[in-house]
Amino acid sequence: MPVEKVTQVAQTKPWYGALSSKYGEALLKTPEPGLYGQYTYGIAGERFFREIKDNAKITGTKCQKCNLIYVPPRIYCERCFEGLEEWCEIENKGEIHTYTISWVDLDGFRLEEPVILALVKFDGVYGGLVHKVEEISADNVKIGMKVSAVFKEKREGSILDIKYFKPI
Amino acid sequence: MFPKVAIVGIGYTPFRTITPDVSFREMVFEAASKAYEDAGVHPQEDIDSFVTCQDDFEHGRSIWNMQTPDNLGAVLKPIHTNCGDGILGLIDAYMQIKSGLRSIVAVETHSKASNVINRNHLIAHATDPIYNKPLNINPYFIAGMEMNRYLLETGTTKEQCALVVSKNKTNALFNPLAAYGEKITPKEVLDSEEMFSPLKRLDMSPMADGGIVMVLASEEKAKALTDKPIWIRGLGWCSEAPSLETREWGEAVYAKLAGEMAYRIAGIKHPRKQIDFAEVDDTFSYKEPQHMEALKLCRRGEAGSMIEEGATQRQGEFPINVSGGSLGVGFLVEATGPQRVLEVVLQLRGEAGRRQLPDVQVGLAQSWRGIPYASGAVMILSKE
Amino acid sequence: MSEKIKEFPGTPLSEKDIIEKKVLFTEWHPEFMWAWDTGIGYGRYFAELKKGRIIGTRCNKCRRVLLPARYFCEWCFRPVDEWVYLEDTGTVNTFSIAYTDWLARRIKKPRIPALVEIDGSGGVGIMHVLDEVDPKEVKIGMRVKAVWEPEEEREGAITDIKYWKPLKEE
Amino acid sequence: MGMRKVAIVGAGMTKFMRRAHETGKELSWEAAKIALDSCELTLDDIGCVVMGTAPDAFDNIHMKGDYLGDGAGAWRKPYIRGFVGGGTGVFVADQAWYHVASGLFDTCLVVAEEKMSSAMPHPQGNFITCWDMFTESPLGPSLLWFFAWEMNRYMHAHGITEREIAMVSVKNKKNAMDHPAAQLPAEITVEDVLNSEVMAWPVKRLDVSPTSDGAVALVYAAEHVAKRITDKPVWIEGVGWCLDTFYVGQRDLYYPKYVEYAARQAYDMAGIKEPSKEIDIAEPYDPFDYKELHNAEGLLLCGKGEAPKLLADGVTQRTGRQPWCPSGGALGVGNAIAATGLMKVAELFWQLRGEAGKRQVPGKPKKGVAQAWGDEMQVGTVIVLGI
Repeated sequence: MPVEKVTQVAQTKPWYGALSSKYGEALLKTPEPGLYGQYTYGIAGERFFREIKDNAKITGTKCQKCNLIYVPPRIYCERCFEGLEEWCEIENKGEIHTYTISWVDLDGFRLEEPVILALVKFDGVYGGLVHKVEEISADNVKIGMKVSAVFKEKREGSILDIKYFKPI
Repeated sequence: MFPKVAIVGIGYTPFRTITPDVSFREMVFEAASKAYEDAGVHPQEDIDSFVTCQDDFEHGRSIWNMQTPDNLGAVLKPIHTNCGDGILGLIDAYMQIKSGLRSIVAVETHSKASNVINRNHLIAHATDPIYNKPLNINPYFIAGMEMNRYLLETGTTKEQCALVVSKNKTNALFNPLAAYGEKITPKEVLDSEEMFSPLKRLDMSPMADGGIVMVLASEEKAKALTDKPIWIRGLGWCSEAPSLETREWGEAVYAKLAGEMAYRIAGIKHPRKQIDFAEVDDTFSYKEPQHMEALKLCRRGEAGSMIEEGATQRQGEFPINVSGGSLGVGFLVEATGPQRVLEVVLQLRGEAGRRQLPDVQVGLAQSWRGIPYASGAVMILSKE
Repeated sequence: MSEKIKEFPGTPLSEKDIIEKKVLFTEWHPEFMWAWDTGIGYGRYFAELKKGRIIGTRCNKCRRVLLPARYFCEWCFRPVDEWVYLEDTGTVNTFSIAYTDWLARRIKKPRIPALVEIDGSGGVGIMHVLDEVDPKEVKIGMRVKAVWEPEEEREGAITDIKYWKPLKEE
Repeated sequence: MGMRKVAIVGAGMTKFMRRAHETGKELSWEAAKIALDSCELTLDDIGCVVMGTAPDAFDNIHMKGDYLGDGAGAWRKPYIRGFVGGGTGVFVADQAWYHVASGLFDTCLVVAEEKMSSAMPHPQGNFITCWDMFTESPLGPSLLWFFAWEMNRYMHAHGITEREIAMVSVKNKKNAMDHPAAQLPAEITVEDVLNSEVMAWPVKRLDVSPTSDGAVALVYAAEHVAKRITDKPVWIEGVGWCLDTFYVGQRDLYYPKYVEYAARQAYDMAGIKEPSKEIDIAEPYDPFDYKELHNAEGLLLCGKGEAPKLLADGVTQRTGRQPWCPSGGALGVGNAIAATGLMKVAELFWQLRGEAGKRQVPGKPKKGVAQAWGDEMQVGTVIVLGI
């Protein structure tokens, strides 16, 4: 005869756990350090972000075989798998390929001011950059709109060195 | 060489918003017990191999795979995990049987989505750590961007997407397994809060818990086990570019290529004519028309009008998501695809109760991996 | 063709490269949490630990005790038939003396993790730690007894047992 | 049973490193590209891709299989990521086999990647999120507890000494001296191992393999295609995998029954009756030195508790009758979990083709077995190759 199932809500009790900087606190009940991820930029990413950091320039790599320029740059072509070694500079002038207006933040709370997020594609480039769009109201954003990246003054080599994209 | 493969047993729990009465292990046990009973097999004695589908962090565990054998009665048996939608598990089982290595394989997927406290952070953790994650934004923006581009390229409207929500939630009222059945008007959908414009709150499928287990068998075993095998006629799966920057935004390329592969294997030239109904992914409302077009159930740009004309209604000429889809049943994470296959099996067996479609012979189930990736799978099943 | 591959690709970095920021990198501190449903078996197991008791379940078909308590027998694949209280004494099945913690950091006082076969279970072990014993004295087959947290501090968790100490048998 | 014959026709790998500059995608591409080049195929020739990569917690990316897709050559292709914890590397070799054997595909690219250095503060820390979240993780266990328990139990059951076991570490690190991609090749002595710092008795620092970043790739082809590509195909003759119960207290750790069950599947399929005689080379999984012996017993290469004697007699040296881990194994080449499993399969491929260079086992070996182990002392994955 099977043992009894849970039939009372009062009997249920979840067990909490985390994978966060509060890991130890939540689970081991000690102020332990947390687990986190550390990601090197890789061969292509290193050079791409060095250019952004040092020269505020967007660069890409070119696949001769497929005649594609990758932004973000890659050391390989995802289509033909050839190694890519030819680098080129990309003009800081792109076009909104698609966008959304996000009314919710990462924690799920509603934002007072919505954020415009877009995929910006550059002329003749396979790929683009996903980033925020500012200096324009949400009602006026359009797919196809020309935008350019606004760089920070003090740059560290990160996607956040681009503050946002703004309409040209 | 290459025996035919059939689904010979299905087991499932109802899909609920929360399931505090059972652990995920007990939930899987319930679904598995039902499936084994349905197929008339014992896991230790009869089943050759087991497949589960789950991502580690869905459970907050680093190697979730280690917790799988006991729940399926698969201790000291071949069992493995595929990290992807459950249809990949069915495909995997299919290949194991086709190769001649196994005769009977069980496939398990389940969702305990209610146990994840902050899903946004979890999904953000799946985005590219160098180019996307540092923006620290809610990852569902990807759906909003995709919807925007899709609507622009095809001329599909928000109103047509709202009709999908209304249809699927109404369908779910007829499905005793579904958690989100509601009589809801397209206007209510359009009036719901803006989330990731043009995506609104009711355009997004809410989460649900539940477990699904299926037993697959080779032709010889299938005929011995059951008098109502459901045959796998075609299958396909595909990954589009994982990076947000290089993928196609207006078109579901993964579904198109997976569909082409499945049609090729099944020998289907005219999907709309040769298939009777379909369960396609509708994680977000716009995904249903996008996937209908990718699967060639209509021409590109025509899904919206097909929906408006009522062709995809339960009583329509080509019913889509009679089960209620993700919008009506709830998003079951990796179990989403198997829920579609489950519906197709129930319909083909004639066991779909009040939502039973008359005279159906061939059905299609399709899945999408979900935000932030662009991969998916297709499976075509038939009675004969 | 290993012998034909002239140069294996790969660019090793040293820890110094990271610390001195010779290469670019980014970090992400995930903030996600779970509330796992304990369900039928573990729900009762924890409730009993809070009361200072170890409970398992028994399958009447294969006559095995399942520990930690579970709702179904994985071998017979059927629900278990009864709850069984077990002793809070046991035998060390195997053990280690750990000088590092879970983050691979050295610790001053070594911990003694052990698999303890619980009396009454027919030799089923659970993971726990030993204490009140000189690490040199620990042996496989040693008899041990649970040391519980005071009743008011128990919260229905495996840590309600503080540790296991040697059992002096008369 | 009349199964379709499947061969390995190409292999490639990256160096194994403690920290790679490359991203996981780049590592995958480097390995996959070399594998394709080695058999003069292009991505267009590949029907499907199988990815093997162990927990998401290492690369620290949720759904990392999907993330790695383009690097592994999966762009707009059928792509599956198989996963059985630490046993993944050899499992995906099995999984790729049935992709081709099913008749759905004529070629398959299988890639295994791991970038453990992304897991901070230490890759080992992530194991705390592996164990049972209810009854184990709250005790703060380290990965080493389990290995130490198992090693202790193994030694206790057969009266084996730490000294006997340490020879595995000496052998494998020395074998790795000849592997150009190895991370930790070294000439060490048994005394070095015994005197190295105790981490979790009986496990000492030199008993343990390092954490690594790296990737390995293989190219599979069906018989009719393989014969066009190469005149030296290496056939996949047997596959097997098996998982034991999750509950560690219900297993006796002294013997890996799950490895035996997996091995028996593979041997049956390959028609091998006496593995100890018929197998020419073995690559048992050796994340810890005792593990090689433990796993080799599971692989039925010798009786229970007899592995240390074979080791002591030199049988398992590269020049011995049945070399174990001629590559250098996880202890010498590095332990990039899934990638290490597949590295073992790649090693067999090179050895059976006679292309292993300085590592070449003498006497034209004809049959090899590779094995990986994983999860909480639960998984055995096995593949048998032959020419």
